[in-house]
Amino acid sequence: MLAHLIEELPQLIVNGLVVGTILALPAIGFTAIYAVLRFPNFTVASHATMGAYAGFVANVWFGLPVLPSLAVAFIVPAISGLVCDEYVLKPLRRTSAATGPMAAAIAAVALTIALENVIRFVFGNDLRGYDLPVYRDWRFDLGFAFLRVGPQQVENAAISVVVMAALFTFLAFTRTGKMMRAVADNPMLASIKGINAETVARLASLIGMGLVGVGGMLLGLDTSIDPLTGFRAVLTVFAAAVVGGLGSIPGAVVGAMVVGIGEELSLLVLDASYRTAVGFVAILVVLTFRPRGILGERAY
Amino acid sequence: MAPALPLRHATVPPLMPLLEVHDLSRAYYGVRAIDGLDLDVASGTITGLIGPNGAGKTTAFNVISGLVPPDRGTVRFDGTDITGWRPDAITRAGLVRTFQIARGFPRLSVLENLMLYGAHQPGESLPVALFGAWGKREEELRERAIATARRLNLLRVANNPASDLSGGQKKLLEIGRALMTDPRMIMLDEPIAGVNPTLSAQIGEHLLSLRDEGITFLIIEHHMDAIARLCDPVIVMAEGRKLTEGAFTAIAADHSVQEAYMGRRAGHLAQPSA
Amino acid sequence: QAEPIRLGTLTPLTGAGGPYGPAMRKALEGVVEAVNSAGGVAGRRIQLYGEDSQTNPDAAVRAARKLIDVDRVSAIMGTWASAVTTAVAPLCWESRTMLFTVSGADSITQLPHRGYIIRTQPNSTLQISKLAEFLGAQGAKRIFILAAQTPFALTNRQVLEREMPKYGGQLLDQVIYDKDKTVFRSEVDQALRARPDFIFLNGYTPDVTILLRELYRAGWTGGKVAPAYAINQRLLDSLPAEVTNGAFTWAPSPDLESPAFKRLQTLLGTQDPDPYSCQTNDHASLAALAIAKAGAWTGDAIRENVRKISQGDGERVTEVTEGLKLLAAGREINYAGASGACDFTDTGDILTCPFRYEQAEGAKLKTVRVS
Amino acid sequence: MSGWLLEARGVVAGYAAADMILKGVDLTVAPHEVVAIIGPNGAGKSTLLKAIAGILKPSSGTIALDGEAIAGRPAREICAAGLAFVPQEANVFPTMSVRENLEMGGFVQPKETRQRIEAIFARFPILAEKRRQAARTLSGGQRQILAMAMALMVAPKLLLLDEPSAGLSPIAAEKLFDTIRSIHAEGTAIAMVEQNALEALSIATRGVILVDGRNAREGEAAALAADPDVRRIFLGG
Amino acid sequence: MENYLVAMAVFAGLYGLMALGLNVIWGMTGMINLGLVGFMAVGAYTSALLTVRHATWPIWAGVLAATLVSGLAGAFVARITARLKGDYLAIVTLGFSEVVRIIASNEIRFTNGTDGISAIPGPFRGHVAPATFNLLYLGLVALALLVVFLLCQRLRHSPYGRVLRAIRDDDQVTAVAGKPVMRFKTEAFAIGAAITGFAGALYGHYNAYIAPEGFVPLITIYIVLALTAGGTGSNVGAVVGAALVVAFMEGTRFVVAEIPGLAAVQVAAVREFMIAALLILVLRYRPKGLFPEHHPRHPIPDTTP
Ligand SMILES: Nc1ncnc2c1ncn2[C@@H]1O[C@H](COP(=O)(O)OP(=O)(O)OP(=O)(O)O)[C@@H](O)[C@H]1O
Ligand SMILES: Nc1ncnc2c1ncn2[C@@H]1O[C@H](COP(=O)(O)OP(=O)(O)OP(=O)(O)O)[C@@H](O)[C@H]1O
Ligand SMILES: [Mg+2]
Ligand SMILES: [Mg+2]
Repeated sequence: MLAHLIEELPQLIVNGLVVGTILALPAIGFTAIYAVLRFPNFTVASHATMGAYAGFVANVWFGLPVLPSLAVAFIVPAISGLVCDEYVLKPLRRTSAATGPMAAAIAAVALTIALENVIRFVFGNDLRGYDLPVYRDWRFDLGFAFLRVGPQQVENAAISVVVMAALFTFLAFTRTGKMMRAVADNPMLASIKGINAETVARLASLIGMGLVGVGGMLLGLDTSIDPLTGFRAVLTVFAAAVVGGLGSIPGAVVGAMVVGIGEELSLLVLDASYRTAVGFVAILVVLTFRPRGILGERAY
Repeated sequence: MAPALPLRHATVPPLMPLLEVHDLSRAYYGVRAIDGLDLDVASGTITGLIGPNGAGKTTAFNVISGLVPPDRGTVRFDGTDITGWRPDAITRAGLVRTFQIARGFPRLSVLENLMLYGAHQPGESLPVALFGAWGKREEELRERAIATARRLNLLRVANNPASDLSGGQKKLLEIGRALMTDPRMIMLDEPIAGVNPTLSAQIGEHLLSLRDEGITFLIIEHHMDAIARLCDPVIVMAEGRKLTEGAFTAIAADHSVQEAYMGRRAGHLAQPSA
Repeated sequence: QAEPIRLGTLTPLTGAGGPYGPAMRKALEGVVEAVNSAGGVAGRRIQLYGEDSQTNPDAAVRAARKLIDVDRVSAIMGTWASAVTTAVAPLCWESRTMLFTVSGADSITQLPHRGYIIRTQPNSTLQISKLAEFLGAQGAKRIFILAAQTPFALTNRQVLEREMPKYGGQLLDQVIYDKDKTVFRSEVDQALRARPDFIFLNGYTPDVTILLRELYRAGWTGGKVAPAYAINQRLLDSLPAEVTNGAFTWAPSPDLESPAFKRLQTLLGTQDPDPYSCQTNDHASLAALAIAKAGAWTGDAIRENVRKISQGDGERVTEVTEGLKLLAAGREINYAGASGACDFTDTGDILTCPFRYEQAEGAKLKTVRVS
Repeated sequence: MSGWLLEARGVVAGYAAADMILKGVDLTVAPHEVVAIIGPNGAGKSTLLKAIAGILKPSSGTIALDGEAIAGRPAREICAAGLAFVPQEANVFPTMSVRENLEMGGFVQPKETRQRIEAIFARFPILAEKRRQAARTLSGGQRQILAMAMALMVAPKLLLLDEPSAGLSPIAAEKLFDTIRSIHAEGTAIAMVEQNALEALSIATRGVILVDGRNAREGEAAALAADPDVRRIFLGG
Repeated sequence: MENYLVAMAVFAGLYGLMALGLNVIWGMTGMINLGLVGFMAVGAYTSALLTVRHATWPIWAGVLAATLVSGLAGAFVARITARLKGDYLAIVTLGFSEVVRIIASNEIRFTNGTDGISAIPGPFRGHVAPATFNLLYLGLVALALLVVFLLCQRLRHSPYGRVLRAIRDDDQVTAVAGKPVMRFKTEAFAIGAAITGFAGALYGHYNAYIAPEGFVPLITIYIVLALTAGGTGSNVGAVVGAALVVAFMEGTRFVVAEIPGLAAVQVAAVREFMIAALLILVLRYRPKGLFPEHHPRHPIPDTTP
């Protein structure tokens, strides 16, 4: 039993990290928007899907290589996120004093259903895939166990970490970053101090949804592209952001890893079909000890 | 410049303390907000609590009222150790507090805010709410709330949601809510900061009459004339602990208190008026 | 003009069944068009009412209500998810509406449906016995199942466990996964640790896509097999060929030379119509022929007559219009369609049918054998 | 040109369309003047400042800052036009540190930021001590000092203060009023709402009394402070 | 057609019940509950297990047990999430409903797994014509809705409801007001969950079949949208909002049927788009819902001095 455990554990942890890296980018985008606009923008589901499709169109229809395709996967959802926020969600946030921030969050749920169906209308339900090679995993002999790690996943992890570091530095140290946090804290006071809160909100939606889009494309690379690509992942993305602490950029990454590893480790004791359930129980445990997530509710 | 105010209270004979705080401490990430605080509040007094900004007065209230757990120390109310009790239990034991930065129920109307604080409403139990009779008590509470609102000049806005009050009105509502309970003791955190002077004078009168009815007060305030008029004794806090305690005139004459807290002008209050 | 014959479809156009529903619907519409342009059934046009089951029993029940009560259809065709089929079944039999389904769970035909259900999908037991036989022939000794959590996952496992020894093989174990997850690395690891020589991927297209990619990454070179509805042309197009090469699929099938199948290929514009579309194509044909046979278009008429035109000694037809002509001429027919022979037991299950086995090679499916 | 730095005439404003709080208020501030605005709770003092600062759109009336019409323009433009406003409530950024709050206070004049922060830390040592602490965790009085200090991060033409001394200890209040005096001495015009009315009138040049959304009295600060009616009704004396 | 309308009215009524349940938890007390469908499932399964799978209790007893069990489940969830607020509570409750669904799928011996439970009895089903059964059930649901609605109204306007609304605004101050906040939160959660479970049980007995796949988060979303569109905090809003959502879901069917030249999947996409868009429009132009909550006004004596 113990030998069995030692043999499996390293691989399970690696696999958990892989799950985590896939969730991390959309979670960062989600939490970045939360950090500034203070509401859960559930359109991450459809914007991740949109990113996957945008990358698909760039890669397969126009034959672009990965990096330019990723750029397209950033730009299209970024613009869509901006437009959606400007015309649908912002007016609802404005009245939030009376209704609580939930009106905008709930409208976002409706909006994500609408967007998903726009995608379905254009592309149909058929499965798509990128025109990119799949690589065999690297294998390492640890002596007591074999470990396999995928090049694609190492790449995902690198992208997440770089994006997280960049965004974190941006929010913590740059003037624009501080501006964003000021708007998050108190939009009215921000405007009194001469900050253009509207521009800041737009910037947040733009960057946040762009990242979600890139995350969506990476998700598409590992899974499949169909109108539900983002939807299938959204609960876990939301969970990751919450566990890490809503609004905290490093929190999103930590949360993604915790959720990923937690679900994988559950395989040691339970059936794979209970993985989601264990994930949620793990979330509950984390939140019981840290009701505001692992890294609390801080924008940086 | 300030005219002398008549001191309405006689020096209070030593009574059994209603509230006893012993060695109370609480730190936030190394900042010792209160640090070995000892204080007693005698029954039937209006005790003042003054001290520089950041002295730890509000933190002391937070710990005593059960909102923040102490790192160390004990709080006894009416002989019972209430350290670590939940806030609602402490309130029901007869000790109620107000907030320095007004915190009402923004989406409840002013009157509802007041009525909520009323105790002994049987309609707050589920079966009674659904199937029982609570109208009579509700009527009493309403009358009382209206009287309180009238006294605090809030009657005009009584049906408005609390979020739509002016800054001063919110402070008034804070006081009003505390008055709605039938407490043994009320802890007021800067009740008249931001309240119009004429109205604060009236509130002061009211507190005195409540004191005469037997309610004990512990009041944090920075308005020296109000402290002078209402409070005896006065406790001075600094850096998380009690600096000194005594009658206001004595306190105000104390040089170290003047230096650290009162400054030139307030110090005048210590002198008998010309 | 005479009042049209009203038929309903309830395929999954959104939700988890989304990848399949649209083609199923198209295959149905093809039959209706063919019938109508050939003059309808006894001079009546067929009017098709389509609703989306949303792959959700709650939505499906409301949609079925609308089809039954508002559109007054005499048959509902093309339900896919077992939960959807089971949920709408009572509505159908209570209102005497025929239900044609492609759901595979054994439990469906065990419902007290009094003959109102016809299922064109072989039940799990039959399908898996056929699979076991094929795997045996491929020399598979040690089988492992990776299965999505579905109503047939459990039966499948039991049947395979029972059948494999007959062919000298054994079932090692099964991992049931949650098909809405994005990564199945550990599930694949679990399978590989059992050292199988064949892995059976018992899921749907989106999750089987992920599993195939993951198996490739893990360096898997052994055998892999999945239902034909999971590994379809769409899947092959979306993955690099080296990932899918060698994967087997199996599905109930007519003779591949069957004209019905050929026509469906042209209709759907693909070499490889998936088994579900083949079946819904037959749903419409069966309904039309049964109505023609009965000379009435109630659900009861279909129920009474569907077996009369699909099995027995009548003339063998594979095309609905041809069948209608023969029926009009007073002849007996035995319909066999794109999905197979379409012979049904009393409870509505498929009696027997040949199976077609294919293998992916260079992103195309090549038929290995039909038996 | 009227010669007023701020000239608000007939301002009507409120929070709900049907219910106007300000019913035609005038407020004028000359350059180099300190105006104290006093009145009972709920009179509309804060509402008036909000309307001037651009947080609330007046439904009628004119407001001009240094001759430039500002009524109805967004707050950030009014800020850029040279007005600094310290609101009565929610006047700091709670999760940002003291230092970052100050940086945001000087947002429109970033060049001066570093040097002004030093000056502020020298003037209010408590802020220097707490420079890394989140504003949310400050005591009530410390927060009030920070809010005031944020306004000092810019060099405005006009400073609007809503009850700056509320919650300050006597000695801190004294220091605050000294600060206001010295800002005034440097040439900045100030309009402030104060419940600490006697103190306010003692440093103001002019006083304005607002009651129920209307101008009730106006005059030389010393004269108002001495008026027995005013004392009785508004000053509690 | 009438039969269809009756059936949709039944669904609207059941959605309305759940919206009332959500209104107690979220609308009145401010605890976000994205796990609503989980309580619906608990109710539906309890009654189904007791009336057909593991026992043959009479329907009324099954429904009663369902109400109690889901109420207890609600109290349990309230307890374990005591310290959580806002979006953090949202994710845990959402998780609860997923856990319920996963258990229902996997504990096959107990729940029959993804096959679901069929042949759940309905009152007089089989003894009367289907159309009559439909009407009968509508009457039953309407009565249930009326009773629950009246109870909810009574609750809302009672001092109890005032405490709940106070907790929604600031639970710490409510505690300082002397109210045992935990007790209120637990009770409110239990009441809301019980109402939802009650609706779930009725749902099972109406459809005769339940399966784990029928209890997906989408249903929670619909109910949340219904309550928001109707007016969070308002019982009238909850009922009207639910009717509205069902009307949107069904009405769009007939509208999209008129659009020519679209593939089936596009029609389905347009339909779901329209449902979402209509709800967004309601929220956009009536952000407080169609029947905004208003706080009780009390008569005030003359205020002129
Ligand atoms: N949550 C917290 N985190 C860190 N420091 C805190 C926290 N709460 C209070 N403090 C610090 O503790 C000290 C005491 O604060 P407290 O609010 O008790 O002061 P106070 O005496 O009420 O002052 P004031 O008269 O200004 O209201 C202050 O220096 C404050 O910065
Ligand atoms: N956000 C709001 N929505 C609706 N009404 C409001 C709002 N804020 C204030 N009011 C109302 O407007 C009136 C004037 O409020 P204002 O804040 O201007 O008073 P104020 O003179 O500053 O009083 P104070 O000295 O108490 O701060 C009050 O009756 C108040 O109830
Ligand atoms: Mg304080
Ligand atoms: Mg004010």
